[in-house]
Amino acid sequence: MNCGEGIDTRQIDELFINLDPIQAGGRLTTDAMKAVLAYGDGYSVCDHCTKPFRLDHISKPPLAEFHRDLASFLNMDVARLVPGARRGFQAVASALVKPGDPVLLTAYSHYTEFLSVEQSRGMAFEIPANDSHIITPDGAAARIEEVSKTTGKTPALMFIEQVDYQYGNQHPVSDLIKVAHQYDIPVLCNGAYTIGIMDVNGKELGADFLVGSGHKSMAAPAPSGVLATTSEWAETVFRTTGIKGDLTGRTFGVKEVEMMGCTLMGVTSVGMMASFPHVKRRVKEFDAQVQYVNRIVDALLTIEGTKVQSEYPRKHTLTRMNTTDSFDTVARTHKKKGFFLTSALRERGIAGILAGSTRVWKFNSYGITSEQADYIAESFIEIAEKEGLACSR
Amino acid sequence: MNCGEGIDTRQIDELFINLDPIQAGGRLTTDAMKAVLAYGDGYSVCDHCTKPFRLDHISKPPLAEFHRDLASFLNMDVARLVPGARRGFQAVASALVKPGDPVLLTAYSHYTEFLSVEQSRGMAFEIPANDSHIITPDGAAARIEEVSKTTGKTPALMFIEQVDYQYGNQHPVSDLIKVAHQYDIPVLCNGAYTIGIMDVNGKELGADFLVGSGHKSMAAPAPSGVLATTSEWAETVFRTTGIKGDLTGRTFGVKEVEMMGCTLMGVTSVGMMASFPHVKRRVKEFDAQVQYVNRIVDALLTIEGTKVQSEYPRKHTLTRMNTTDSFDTVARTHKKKGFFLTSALRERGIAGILAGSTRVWKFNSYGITSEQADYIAESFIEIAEKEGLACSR
Amino acid sequence: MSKRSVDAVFQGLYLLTDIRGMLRDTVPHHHLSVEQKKEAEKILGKLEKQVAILKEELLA
Amino acid sequence: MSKRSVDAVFQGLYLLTDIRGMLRDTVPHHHLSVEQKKEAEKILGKLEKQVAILKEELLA
Repeated sequence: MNCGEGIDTRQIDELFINLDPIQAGGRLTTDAMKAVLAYGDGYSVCDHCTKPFRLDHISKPPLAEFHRDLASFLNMDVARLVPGARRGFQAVASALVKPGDPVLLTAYSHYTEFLSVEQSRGMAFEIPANDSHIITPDGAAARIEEVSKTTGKTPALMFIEQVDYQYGNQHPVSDLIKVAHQYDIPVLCNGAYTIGIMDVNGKELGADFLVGSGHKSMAAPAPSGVLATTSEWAETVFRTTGIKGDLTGRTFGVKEVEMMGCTLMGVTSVGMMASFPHVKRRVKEFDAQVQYVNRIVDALLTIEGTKVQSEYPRKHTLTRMNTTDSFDTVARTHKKKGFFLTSALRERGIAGILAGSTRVWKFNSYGITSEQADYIAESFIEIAEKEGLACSR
Repeated sequence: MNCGEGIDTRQIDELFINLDPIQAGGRLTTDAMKAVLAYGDGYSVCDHCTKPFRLDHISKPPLAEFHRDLASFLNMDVARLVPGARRGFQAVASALVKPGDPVLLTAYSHYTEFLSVEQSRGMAFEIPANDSHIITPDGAAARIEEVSKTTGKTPALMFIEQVDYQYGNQHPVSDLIKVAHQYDIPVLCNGAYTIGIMDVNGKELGADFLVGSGHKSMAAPAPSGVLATTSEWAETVFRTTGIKGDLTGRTFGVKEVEMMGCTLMGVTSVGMMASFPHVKRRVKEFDAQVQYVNRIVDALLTIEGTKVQSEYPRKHTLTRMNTTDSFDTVARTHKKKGFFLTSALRERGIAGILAGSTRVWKFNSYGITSEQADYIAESFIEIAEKEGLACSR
Repeated sequence: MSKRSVDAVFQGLYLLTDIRGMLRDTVPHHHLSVEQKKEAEKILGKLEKQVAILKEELLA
Repeated sequence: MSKRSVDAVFQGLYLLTDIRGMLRDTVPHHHLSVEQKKEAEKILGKLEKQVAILKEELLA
């Protein structure tokens, strides 16, 4: 069934339990689906845009209120919508990093954080992880000292992931920020995997900038996201335009330079906004989600040879497994080769793990029910047993 | 009827002929509406993303093909999707403009073009318009000479609007580009009001960069747009990342720096793509749209005191009227004041003109039928006659 | 204008979206609980009404 | 899983979207031509079928 020429209707989330690492938290709520169909047209939120003509001042639909609520939800002073977390990184790097400036990232920083540094012509330095795949305050302090010495400059900015995309591990953000602040380094906390899923308190963390992703963790369409900051830094990153038409004398009001003016003028902002009441509730229920993922991991660990590479017990639903000594031993002789596992899962109505993976793979169980958790756990064991792997349950 | 807490269902385009200057070309096709509801979830186009993991390589949904088709539709070598035309300006300015570089814009350049220059820390210089509100090659040549002399540098980039947002006038882009190229200045042609509405041929224009807006003129959700360029300039503006994790040795494949990696990972790209076959057809039918707008303007001009400020006969549907000496004379004594006109139009099922306008106002009749054109024309005259204005029909 | 038919279209779209949400909540087997069945019945009943309105408004 | 009910939901959404498109094409008065009425009748007929499928699948 097509929706437009050559475009197949997407039914993944109607037919399967979807464990895709990046999709789980971006699945729309039904309210967002309704909003998306009502506000699909370009510039659909601009019907009642009046002076001073900026997205975050529109009161119908209630975008102004939504902006204020977002800031307060994150316990930050000011928030803006951005076309994806990456555009939040870009705005902050563009405002703070000058060519040649050293910038700190971590061993688990996302590629888009690196790109924002590259675009600002900064120099990237990683803070290493420890053996448990955690970024530590000591590691950060040592790297700050070293980088400051070798470059002769204090880093202009430090990026840290609250939960990283590789292991789904929780890093000690608040302590890392304390270290950075001792050297007067502003910190951007990347909450792409936390904001909208877990309770995130910017002031408590001490973050100068908090960035979240609408399509990754806030049940919103792509591209969408949020950049929140303190009153202190808002003056820099949300500075309004000062440029002037040299002949016409035109100036451009309160448009913000790093935002490129208005950001999400339609379906994306309304989708985020429609999901927001649900998002506010669901962050309070994250503990249950953590229980469910641990139930799945525990089941996987009963399969001989299986390891969990993420911190364990799990504190987040994004999880990295290593089944080189279990499922991959089957793949070596199976007629479907590495595809046997994802194919067997699919037959059981479970999708979202990279097709063909049997060694190191990730899944994200965010948003499932207790029954679905049991079903997934049982399915993995069933597949393992069917293929003759020893299970210790 | 709400779609989410406190968000009213938007029904403007189901209930009214919508003449909103920025919305007319961004109204979705029914195919796009279907695509939007099927692909609303965050990262919905990433189900089948495989190596090298980049949006324009995804073949299901057919984004790779769509990228190629877009480039060929515009007769350019390479095209990328961007979150709005403004993000295309930003990418080009970021790649080409160094701090302190002079950049040429026009007296009618959009604020987002100025913001892109400001963000790159360039210096903005406007090319003046002539008395007919047209940017001329002579004006451009004179300004290039002057700016080069006073700044001691050849401008790094020139922005020109194919059709501007203030008057909806068509500017002699091809001749303007010839002038710029004589000075080796690359040119970005802003097609926000043309690409998706009129036939635009990049090579024929000689443009180095062509930028279009999905939500303004390509029947797509916001934020969306296209940045197309030549093979020559693609190496600069679509250069792939060279940054490296200094400890982990990580590199980031073929991700493009100025694109910040992938751009439109869901509803926005699929919406654009679903509308695209219709867009390809509708650009061939622009003449009819020009006839309709002229029918409306002609009717307005029969109302004594009414002037059209855009070039006339109209060559584009975006039109600027001056009714200071007609409708505004009514407003002075009307109990609804300046709101009488938009209110009378609304009673007749016509919306989209800035509420309260009776002096200088814009409308965009793009997308109407012949019958609707007659109805709009008749409505204006009817309102004028009802308020006692002399009409010469 | 027929505001009534426009409302019916949106109501219809929203009701089908509620059913869609229910199917999503119950993947992969779509076994509805007694309560969910009741809810689905209510929604589909309302949907039939919207279709009836559309017939009335558009085909008269 | 009930692929049939999922398909019916999407078909239903698409059919209502076709009606929505028709309403947009005919603003502000929504006077449908004879042909458009015929088309609307066909669409609404198909929509009724999808609703029937959903009842069959979900309420059984």
